[in-house]
Amino acid sequence: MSEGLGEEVKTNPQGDVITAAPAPPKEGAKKGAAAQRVVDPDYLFLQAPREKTFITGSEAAKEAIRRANVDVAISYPITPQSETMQQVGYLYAEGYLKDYYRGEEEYGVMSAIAGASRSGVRCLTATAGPGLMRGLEVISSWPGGRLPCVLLIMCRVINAPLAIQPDNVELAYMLNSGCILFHGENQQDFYDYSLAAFMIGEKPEVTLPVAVAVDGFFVTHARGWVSLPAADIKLPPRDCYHEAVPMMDNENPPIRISRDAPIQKSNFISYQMHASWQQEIWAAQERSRKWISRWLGGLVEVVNPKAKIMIVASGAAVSQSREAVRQAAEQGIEVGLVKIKSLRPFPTQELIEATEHAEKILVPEFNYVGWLAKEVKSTVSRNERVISGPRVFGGMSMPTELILEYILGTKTR
Amino acid sequence: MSLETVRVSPGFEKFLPKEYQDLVEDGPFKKERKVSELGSFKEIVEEHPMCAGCAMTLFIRVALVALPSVENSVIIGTAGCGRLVLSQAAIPFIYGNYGDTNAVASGLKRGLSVRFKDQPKDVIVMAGDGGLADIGFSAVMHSWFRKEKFTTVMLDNEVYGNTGGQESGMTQKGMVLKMAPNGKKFEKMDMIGLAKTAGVAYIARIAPTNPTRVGTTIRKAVLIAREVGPTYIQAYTSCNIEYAIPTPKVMDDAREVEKDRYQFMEYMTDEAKAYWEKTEADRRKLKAPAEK
Amino acid sequence: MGAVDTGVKRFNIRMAGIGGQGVVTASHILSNGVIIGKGESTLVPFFGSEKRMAPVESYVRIASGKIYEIGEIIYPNIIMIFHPQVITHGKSYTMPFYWGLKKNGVVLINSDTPVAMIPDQERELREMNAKVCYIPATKLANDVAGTDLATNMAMCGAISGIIQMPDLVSLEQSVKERFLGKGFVVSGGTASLDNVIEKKFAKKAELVSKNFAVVKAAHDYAIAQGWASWQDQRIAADVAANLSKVGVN
Amino acid sequence: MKSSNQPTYQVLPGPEGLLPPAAAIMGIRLPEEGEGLVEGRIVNEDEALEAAAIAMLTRKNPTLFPGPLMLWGWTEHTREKAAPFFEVAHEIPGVRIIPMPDYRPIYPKIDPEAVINPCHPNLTIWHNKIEACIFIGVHCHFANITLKMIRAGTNCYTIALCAEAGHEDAMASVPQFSAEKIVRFRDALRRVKKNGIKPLYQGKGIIPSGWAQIAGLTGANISKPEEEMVTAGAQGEFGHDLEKGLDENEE
Repeated sequence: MSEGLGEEVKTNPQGDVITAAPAPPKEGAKKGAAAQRVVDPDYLFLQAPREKTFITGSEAAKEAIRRANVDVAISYPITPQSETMQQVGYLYAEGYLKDYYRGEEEYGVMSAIAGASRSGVRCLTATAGPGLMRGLEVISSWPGGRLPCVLLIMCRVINAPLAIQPDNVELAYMLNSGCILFHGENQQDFYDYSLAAFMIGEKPEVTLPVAVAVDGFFVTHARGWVSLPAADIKLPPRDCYHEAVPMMDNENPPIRISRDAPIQKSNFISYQMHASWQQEIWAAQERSRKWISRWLGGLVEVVNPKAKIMIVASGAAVSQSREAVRQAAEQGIEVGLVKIKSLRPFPTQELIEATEHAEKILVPEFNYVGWLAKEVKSTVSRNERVISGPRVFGGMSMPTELILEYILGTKTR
Repeated sequence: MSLETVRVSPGFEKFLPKEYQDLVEDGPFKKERKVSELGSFKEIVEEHPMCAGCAMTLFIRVALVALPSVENSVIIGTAGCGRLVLSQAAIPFIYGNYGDTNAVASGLKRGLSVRFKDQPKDVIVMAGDGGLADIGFSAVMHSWFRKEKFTTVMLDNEVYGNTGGQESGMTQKGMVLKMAPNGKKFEKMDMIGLAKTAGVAYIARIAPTNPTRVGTTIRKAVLIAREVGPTYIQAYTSCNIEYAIPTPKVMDDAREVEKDRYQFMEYMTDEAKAYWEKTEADRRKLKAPAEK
Repeated sequence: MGAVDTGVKRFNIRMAGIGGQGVVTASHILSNGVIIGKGESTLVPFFGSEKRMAPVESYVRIASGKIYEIGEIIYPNIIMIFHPQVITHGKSYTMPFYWGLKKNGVVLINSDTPVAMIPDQERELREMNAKVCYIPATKLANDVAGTDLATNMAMCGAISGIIQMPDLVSLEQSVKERFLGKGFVVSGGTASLDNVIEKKFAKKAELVSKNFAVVKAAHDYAIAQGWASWQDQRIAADVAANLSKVGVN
Repeated sequence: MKSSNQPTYQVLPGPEGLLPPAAAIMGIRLPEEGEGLVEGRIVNEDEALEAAAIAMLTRKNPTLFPGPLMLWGWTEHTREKAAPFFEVAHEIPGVRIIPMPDYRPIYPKIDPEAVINPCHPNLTIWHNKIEACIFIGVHCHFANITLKMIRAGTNCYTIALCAEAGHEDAMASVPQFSAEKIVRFRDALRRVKKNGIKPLYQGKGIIPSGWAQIAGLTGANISKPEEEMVTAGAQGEFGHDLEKGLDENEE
């Protein structure tokens, strides 16, 4: 699902932040992988000393994977994701992963991830926009299969006409997939969320796939400050016999495993099994809250909690909102901000509490349909307070001035 | 290690239903069973909902007996009749999405290879002609081109049986079926030719007329896949319902079709041939002293 | 709980030039220079194909405090035009070239002489109270380094003279890192341009010093023109302009 | 979210209706090590064990449902748990042991006296009129879907003794259930009896269930099922008749 570029084009379409030439694995790099030691997730996420680096989102994801003790990664190119899985490929060449290949297309990749996850290994893939759409049939079956894999999503336009620009309407589809879904604001989040995703998804009471989304280009190809712990520590390996379902390795009971049991009987109670199965997926999402709170500091972050005007945003819209909050402050207007880190599970209670006092709730978004505004409207009381906007789409930037206009009420739609 | 999963925890023996007790005591786990012994021991296939007299069922029963290491095998299927039996077998069975078998198998096999370095794990795809040649075509071809080390068995009934009898790519040209009201317009897909092109290490075409031969073919395919590369068996497993074959005539039909267009055919790459000859020689050597 | 900085110095720069001029490289050097000088900066290269002689844009945010927002800059307060053809031949993704410029902004144009604009454009720039500065960047590059490939260096030097960020020491370090490496990632096209430059200069060190000489010459030119004083007059006006734009006072 | 306040939802024996919500969705949180859940409330472990003990001793047709991780001695760890499991069984007069050997949809019909299956667990509960049961050694996913279906359609008091994090959908649950904790549960059974809880049934021993067990394959000390056990459970409390649905195999 990548674009063909004209012959005359000598550079990547995204400008020169992209690595064009593969960096051959350096001698001694293998040592780097071999020298890594397993540490407690609490240490890696919360306690290990960190150093600031100025890197792209793709590089931040790479640093997360370097420390994630991933066994198998499967890639397929699509802009703006390709950069990340290429970097993961270099990690494989350097010995940080045990297997890695480029799959046939996203349906095949997502299916292969399902197979790999059932074998008991820790696995990873990433996609963007149209690739996510192509893989969605399979991705939607991961939660029911109780497959704790990690999917990175670099949001990109999915509607015709074809475009590679950031637009996160694809997350509207992910919201109902049953996957745990985080939406990172910046490069730092992409590192933190991606790494924590493995441990959260693999908790026995959770056992679910975790998707970590960021807005393409804005995060993947731009550089930002990322605090990283040392590269010589990594997560414990996947502990597959302590999960919600048996592994398909013929090494653990029962011997008859049809883990994805087809509904074979035609009476209400076997359909009820499917119903109960679905309820269990969403119940498992609830159980992940504890771990999201522990490792990502909560499902939300609140800025200026007492402000009468509150912005609710996720992903890159949070960054735009922070600047709008600053600009508003310069004009003597206090504006608050609720950053939603986790879209699934959704921070229902947190959002109600953070906005209960607000007179006006703005929901800026990078998509046409306003999926977050719909979520917010169905969550808060007196939802006439919710102004669904501003919104930009099709890859447009969101000027902070636009948010300011909504804050000041000079614009409401 | 894996046989531990068919070991009953002390004290629970008498609380297990009889079929499980039989499976533990008289199944293919403690002792390797031959195809010729079929009927004299507890098979891993339990009661299933397949149509009476179905050739596919017979083929699957035989194939499951012939697995070289049933306790180290995992089977992957997709929507279709075959999974109705496979999901009742005492072997881990993955029933995924439509047409995903060979992609799932690729990931599974690689994952198992990462985890079990010294214990070969056999991954076998068993799916229908629709699942493999139509909806799963891309995944099948790419798994072959990538030289993924697992076996693909096509249960070719030349029709979408489970959805009620629609034309598939493997249907013969001219057949009038649902969704082909004027007869199928193009030839049966040459999956065997495609397998050769893709470099599949061992390819066989077979009808279920000779159970022993089905057994040796399966065994060969699984062992070669373990060591050399992808293997493919295309098995004629008629649908007596959609093709209106009277139940007592199912094997007659198999023999006729075999004679006409489904002759037994085997193909091996040089590498597979060398491996198989060595394996057979080793086996004879091992057997020799015992026979004296 | 997060915190939000207020009262920061902030420049939002849009660079426009044509493929091969090193516009994106200039944005990296400028941005990295600010970071070396302990400021904050982010950049967004134009997401499109960069064909030789085709229009190119790049965006840089520079601040004395934290930068939150991302994405292309739609309303810049500084515009850098690397080639007069951007204006005269319309080699630009933004038409007219100053579209989106905030009131009291700066337009820095690489041209030896003022570019002939249509009267409407001149009027609009006047109405926006834009400070238009002409810098003979290509001429400076040829005179000082003997190659027009250093035009982008002159543009970097001039803008640092105007906004006083980054300072010259940091900018020099940034130029060094650009050519001597510090994990600087370049695209294939940019790498081949480097080869051309390297052929002209015998040694890498000389390459750095010549490039920096261009930076400094342009910086000094800007100072000599008195462009730096723009800041004192404009910052307050800029805030006021923001306020009027959103309709409050 | 801090869950210092106990949620209002209670996890009680049903039948709760066609499709009750998952307890986790209703705000029920899992216990930590050293704690347990009783009817959705976090309590200390002993309290949870005693609640489970009382239910098993005083409700009709108590049954143990050992799952694959209990039945199959695939690790030393599993085999260790077998002996204390039977010690627990012998503390519950009139108990049945009905296994859940695997999770496949059993075809064509199950023998509800011999086996329980996660695809249709209530067939076993209804048929045997089980009003208290313990799941142990069932993978969490299958335990959860089973527990919800039982709560929906039966009046059975469910207990989940879980080797992992525990189960909100059971009326009583204790997490991290090791061999040592099974022994603690045996002690809890003894303790509540000593403290005056009068078991519903008399005597000692496991009631045979299923044709395999009834056929005399069992060496257990069989005490004759009492009349009351066979007729136990008001008819009206047991859910619904089976209905014919769509073609079972169509995809």
